[in-house]
Amino acid sequence: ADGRPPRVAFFVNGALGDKSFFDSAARGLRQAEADLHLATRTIEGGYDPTRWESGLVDLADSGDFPIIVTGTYTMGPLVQKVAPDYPDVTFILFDGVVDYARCACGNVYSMRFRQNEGGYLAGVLAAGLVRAGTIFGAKDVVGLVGAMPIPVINDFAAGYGAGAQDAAPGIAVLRQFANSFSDPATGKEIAKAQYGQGAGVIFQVAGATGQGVIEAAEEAGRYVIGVDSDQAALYRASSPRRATRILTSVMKNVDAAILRALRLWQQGRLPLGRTESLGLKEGAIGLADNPEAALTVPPTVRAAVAAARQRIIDGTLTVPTAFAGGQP
Amino acid sequence: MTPSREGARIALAVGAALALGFAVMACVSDQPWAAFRALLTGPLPSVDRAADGQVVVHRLVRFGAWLQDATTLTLVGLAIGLPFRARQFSLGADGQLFMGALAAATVSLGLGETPTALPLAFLAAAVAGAGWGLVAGLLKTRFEANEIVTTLMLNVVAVQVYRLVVGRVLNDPTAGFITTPPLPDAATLAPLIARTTVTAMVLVAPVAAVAALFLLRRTTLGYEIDLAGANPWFAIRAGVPVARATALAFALGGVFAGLAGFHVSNALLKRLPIDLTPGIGLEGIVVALLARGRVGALPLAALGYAYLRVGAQAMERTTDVPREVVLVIQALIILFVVSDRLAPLALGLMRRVRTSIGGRPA
Amino acid sequence: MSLDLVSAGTMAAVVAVTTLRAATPIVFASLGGLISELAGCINVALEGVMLVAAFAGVITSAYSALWFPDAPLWLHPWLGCAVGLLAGTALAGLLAVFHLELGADLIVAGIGLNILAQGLTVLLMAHLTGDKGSTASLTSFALPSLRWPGMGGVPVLGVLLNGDGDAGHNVLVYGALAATGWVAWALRHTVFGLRLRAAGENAQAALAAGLPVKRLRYAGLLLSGLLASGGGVFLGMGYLTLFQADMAAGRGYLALAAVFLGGRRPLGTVAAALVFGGATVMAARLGLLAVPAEVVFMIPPLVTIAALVLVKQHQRLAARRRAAAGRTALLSS
Amino acid sequence: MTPAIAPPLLAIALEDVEKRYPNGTLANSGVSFTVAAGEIHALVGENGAGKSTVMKMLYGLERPTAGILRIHGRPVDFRHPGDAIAAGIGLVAQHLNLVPSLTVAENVVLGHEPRRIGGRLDRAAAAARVRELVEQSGLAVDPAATVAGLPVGVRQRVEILKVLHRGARILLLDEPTAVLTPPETATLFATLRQLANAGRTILLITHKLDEVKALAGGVTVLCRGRVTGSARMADLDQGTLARLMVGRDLPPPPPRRPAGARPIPRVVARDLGYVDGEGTIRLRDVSFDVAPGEILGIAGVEGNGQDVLARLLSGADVPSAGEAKLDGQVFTGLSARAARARGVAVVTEDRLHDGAAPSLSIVDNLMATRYARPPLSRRGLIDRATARRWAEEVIGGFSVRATGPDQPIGALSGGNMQKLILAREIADAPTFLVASQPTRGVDIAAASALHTRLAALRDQGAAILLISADLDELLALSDHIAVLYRGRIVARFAAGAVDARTLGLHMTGLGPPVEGGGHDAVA
Ligand SMILES: Nc1ncnc2c1ncn2[C@@H]1O[C@H](COP(=O)(O)OP(=O)(O)OP(=O)(O)O)[C@@H](O)[C@H]1O
Ligand SMILES: Nc1ncnc2c1ncn2[C@@H]1O[C@H](COP(=O)(O)OP(=O)(O)OP(=O)(O)O)[C@@H](O)[C@H]1O
Ligand SMILES: [Mg+2]
Ligand SMILES: [Mg+2]
Repeated sequence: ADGRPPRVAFFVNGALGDKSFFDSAARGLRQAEADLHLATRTIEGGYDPTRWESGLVDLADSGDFPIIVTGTYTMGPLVQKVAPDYPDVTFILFDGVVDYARCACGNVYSMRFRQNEGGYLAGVLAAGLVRAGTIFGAKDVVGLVGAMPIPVINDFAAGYGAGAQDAAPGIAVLRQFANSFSDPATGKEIAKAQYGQGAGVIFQVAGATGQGVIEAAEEAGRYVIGVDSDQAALYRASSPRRATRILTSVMKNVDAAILRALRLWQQGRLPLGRTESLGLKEGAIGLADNPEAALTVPPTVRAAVAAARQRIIDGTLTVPTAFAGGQP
Repeated sequence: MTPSREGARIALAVGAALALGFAVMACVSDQPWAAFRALLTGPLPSVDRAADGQVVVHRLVRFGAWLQDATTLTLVGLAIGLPFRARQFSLGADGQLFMGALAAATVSLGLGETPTALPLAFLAAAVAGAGWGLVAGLLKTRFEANEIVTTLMLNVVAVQVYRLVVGRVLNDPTAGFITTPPLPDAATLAPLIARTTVTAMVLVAPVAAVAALFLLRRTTLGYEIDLAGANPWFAIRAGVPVARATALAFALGGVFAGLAGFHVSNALLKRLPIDLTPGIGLEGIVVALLARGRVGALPLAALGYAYLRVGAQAMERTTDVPREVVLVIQALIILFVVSDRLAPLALGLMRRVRTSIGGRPA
Repeated sequence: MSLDLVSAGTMAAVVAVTTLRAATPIVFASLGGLISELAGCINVALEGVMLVAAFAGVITSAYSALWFPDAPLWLHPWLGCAVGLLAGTALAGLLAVFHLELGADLIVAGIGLNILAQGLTVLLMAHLTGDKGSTASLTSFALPSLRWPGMGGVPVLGVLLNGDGDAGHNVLVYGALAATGWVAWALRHTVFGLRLRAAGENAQAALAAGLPVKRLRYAGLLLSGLLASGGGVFLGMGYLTLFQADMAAGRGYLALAAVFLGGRRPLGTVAAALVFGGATVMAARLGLLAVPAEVVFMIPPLVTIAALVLVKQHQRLAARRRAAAGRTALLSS
Repeated sequence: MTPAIAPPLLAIALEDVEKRYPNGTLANSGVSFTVAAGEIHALVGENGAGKSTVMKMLYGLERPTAGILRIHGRPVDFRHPGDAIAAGIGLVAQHLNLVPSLTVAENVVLGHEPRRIGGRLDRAAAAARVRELVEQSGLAVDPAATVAGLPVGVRQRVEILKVLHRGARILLLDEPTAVLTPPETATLFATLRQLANAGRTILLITHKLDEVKALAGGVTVLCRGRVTGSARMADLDQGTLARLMVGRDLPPPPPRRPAGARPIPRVVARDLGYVDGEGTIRLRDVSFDVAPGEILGIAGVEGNGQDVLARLLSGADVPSAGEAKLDGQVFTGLSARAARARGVAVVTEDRLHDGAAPSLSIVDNLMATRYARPPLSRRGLIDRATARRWAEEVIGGFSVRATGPDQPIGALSGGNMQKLILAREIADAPTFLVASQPTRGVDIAAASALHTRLAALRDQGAAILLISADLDELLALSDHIAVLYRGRIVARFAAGAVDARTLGLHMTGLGPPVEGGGHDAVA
């Protein structure tokens, strides 16, 4: 009203720099700043969970931010607790939900992602490529390196396993967790072990840990599928050789989703008080295009991926999920 | 050193650290003054007068965060400080805290909505922390295993046990992240101040410090711990049960770390996520050493240190100063405050400069 | 049968070389920790030293390529290595100044410097690359690997000499072996080693013997920084080819534990470091089985504790046996 | 005024030297004295008089806060022992300064090591050098032995070899004989005389007047940081010297218990033996009786089992063979706590190591053996007020020079600390007191006070085992004396039936076989 742009706070329950999830969200906010003329501020809450609640309350209580963006399932209960106290503040919760039945959360909009659909496509691609027999030294094995066995990552994995089995029945799917989002050395060690067991392609769902997986792929001369943002783009300039080893990345377009939500909010059309589920159909999940690796993938495999994508969008294929009660 | 001189020394050190921190801020920030103000006044609530003349208190939450932080720090500081009296350098507060939190949550979830849940969870946390501390104590007294190593290693074990139990036994599959179900209301503490996380635990911390002080000054066990720390060979010849006192010092320290775990689980988070408060034990060491091993000074050191931590967070939230600068300033304060000779050196230098200026023949 | 033997041998060789690789940073840091510990200064800042060294090494190698595009390619990693070593050593020097000149408690100062390193590296990284996570957007270099030619087909030896990927071992892996030998030799056989140990064990006596105790402690801490920096540089320019926030991931503290587990002796320390390295490898490999990762991660600390207990128990039994023999002699005479 | 330039013949000259420690203690004030080149000069004075401080300044361990130090006429400002060593000064400090894990040879050459190319230590040359020094000085040591395992007497020799290795022209010796036995002392003195004759200057601190008499050419007396007298020995008699040091006449030594019918022994030890963790037999077949009101003296060269005996009799170690009874009840093998409960008390030989907690207050140190019982504590709660009151009483009653009961005991001089330790040990009126080296390093006035206390305890009916390297003390106080050699009792004497020379022979294993080395014959 006073002519200054509305201020948006983005509360990170951790730190930026994960190369995937939070960084992608931060990108979305920067985009919003440019496109929607909002003033945004990103606050890193650090890794101590006892400080998140007070951090969130502090933002809401300050009165400076009419809108607060935050993410992950971990923050769901906190938003649920804080939001009713601050009805004038709008909360956008991504990749997490509040229980609308149990709280007066009319000021909360939450969105969840059907990452299992992306995982499925990754599985089809990986298994198809391995079965095509063009990867030197690979056996009938694909791998997955996860950061931690949390539901979101298990969801990727569930889709990945199903996709691999559907594309290449009987293929072995290795799955292992590094127990950390930020230990690339361990990621590399695990990936080396999986490549050593003949994995042709590894899907890494491990945040910064995954960078070790990508290095291992380069060293082993095998392939890797990135996650959350286009990770080939990250290396395209700095180490092109590495970029060619990244077949694609399963995009979880948190940035686009947040941008969309903020735009809707500006237009007064944000569906507050409910959860939206976003997947392939909504364009929130997808595969990144990596021209360097495109030559590696035979047309038949590409066709299979495209077909699977279409069936999911059409609703003729339901991908298994790791979330209890199924993905909405 | 007398308390007032010690106070002056600390003030000087903190001042120097802040000055250096300001220089760092000026390099990375467009609004160094605002940042500096946020750092210094951050933990205090802001009092405004609304249009209708009513007084509105904003940001009480920061004040709460300060007290909450000081509570945890006092408790982990005690966990380090007690074994320290027996000249044992325990780094084990982390592990004991995890065990305490785990025990408190397990008991709370097991008992459910019963009135006994709260006291029993409190007790369980204390016992679990003490037990985990006692392990390190017995390893030291029975096997002479270096306590720095064993406590570090026991921390790793405790964290993994914690993750195993939270992830595979207590896990709430409907949560969407790895966590226990919410603890029953009967087992948790309600905030004393609305919209903050300040609970009755804020009173427990000073009581704990007084109890520790009483234990050390007034009980035979405390005397034994002091003597075992000051000169174990002498203590043994004098007939003091040194091994028992040393092991108990670890266990008693563990009680406080366990209570810090209770604070985290049943007062702050009210459920336990798989990743918990990393490295708080190290902060406990810092607080214990800032207090120079004096238990009575511990709550003060904790309050001071927590003030700066919360001020730093406030600075980060309200200005463009990034999180890492906060870490840098925190590190500078630690370094400067423990540098005993810094103040005398600086004063001596100043004096020399002054005499060299004033002493020159006119 | 013989094929089984070969594959079992290859398997063992793979485990051996991965262990060595995973242990290399810990070996470097623990040797550093040992030297300063023997000089009477426990170095808690190993973690921060590794971090700073890794950061400075990676950044320098990347910027070297930008600033000196015409320089030969092999130069950049070595320049990075040199600056990394220098930076890590400088951090250890800072610890020395705070402790020896300003009277700061070593352990707290060490913790403080670890926090400082954590903050500064990310701050500078964000400043230089606009990225707080890692330097993946920079072209940084790895130090070269040494590959023995003509070993390609040789079954077990090939893996042992040239690694599981047949690319050879990184020079710093050899560097760790050399450092082990040097430290063990220097501590035992040189005048410097003698003086360092004397200053650490009884500073009063060393001082009275006219030794410059303070200078020796400086030397111990700086050397410890140099060695730990070797580990840090390997993390960023050998093990991985990037810098990642907090990439030391507790290895500095493990190294400190290795010093004590190894009985404050060089070979024991390195053996303990290898155990820690082996444990992370084992965790990575066992993770493929049904064992929960948490259980696997409990193995190294439990092994450490068990080792401490068993060593003591062994000493005690030996003493008891000797005493019993002496008692027989006493009673029979 | 002192002349601006000292005559070149003076090896050491102090001119109006003042030393104030950072905590405010004025340890030396206006100290001036000189030592001629080639002289053996004694520095004497009561505990805390500032003697060691003089040595520390001359060796660069402390810097004077005012005044001038001259070495061979030239003013010096040592910042570091390295400077003093370079100026040809060597110090054998009061508390031995060796690195335990190193060998004798390594300790001796430390700081001035023979090298081989590449900075390598030349161990062979170091050992050869030590052998050479041993030959020159007659101080026997094994260059390859690790210092940790050596008895104190041998360590003292290593310290002296260290100084000789540097070729020091000026030797500073701070109470070097406190831990030596008469034969060792004799050897040392011979060496010192030989060194002085060869032109080296020796400054020696001692509390033993006969040593001053035997060795020194000149003497300087310090009292509370000031020089109260400086003289040629030739001009002094022992009484004058003692008065100078103490400021008053000493009381006569306490009278011995009148010989009479011997009561039933209070302490009966039979066949005590001990084997350590290395399997070495440290003590064997030790038997003795001590009657109430009797002092049994134990003589022996350091390292012949006295320390083990004291530990066995005070519950610190369990005997490998034999047992000892107190009033008919076995008390060996019990814990230290249990032994104390039976009425055993102990003054340990190294007061800083296991006789006190130097960093704690006087009260806390006094409480250590009685804190667990009324009146000092009830039901686990300590009564601090009572403890303080008691400590004040003790400080007054034993004339301890201290600022108050809260002063850290480590800040007291050795004699005062020792008074407090004895006060603590006799507070519960023990029936058996094991006193090891109760007056080691203590000045004569304090030693005399301690002797009076021991005699008083004896007269109350306690049995006392007195272990001492000071033969005069043993001869003055003991009713019987047994000599320990290589872990056995090799000789026993009644008081008055033996002199120091004979004891010394037995202590070094050279004595003629003595009748009645058996069990019951204690006299
Ligand atoms: N480092 C120190 N700091 C403060 N005061 C000290 C220090 N060393 C000695 N003093 C004090 O200085 C005085 C002189 O001490 P010094 O050691 O010179 O005495 P001394 O004559 O050697 O006594 P002793 O016969 O007991 O060895 C004493 O009062 C002592 O408490
Ligand atoms: N830093 C110090 N502060 C205060 N007093 C000290 C300090 N260092 C030494 N002293 C005291 O100075 C006095 C003289 O010290 P010194 O080292 O000569 O030994 P001592 O124990 O007094 O010797 P002795 O065996 O002759 O009785 C002692 O009382 C000692 O405790
Ligand atoms: Mg002295
Ligand atoms: Mg003395």
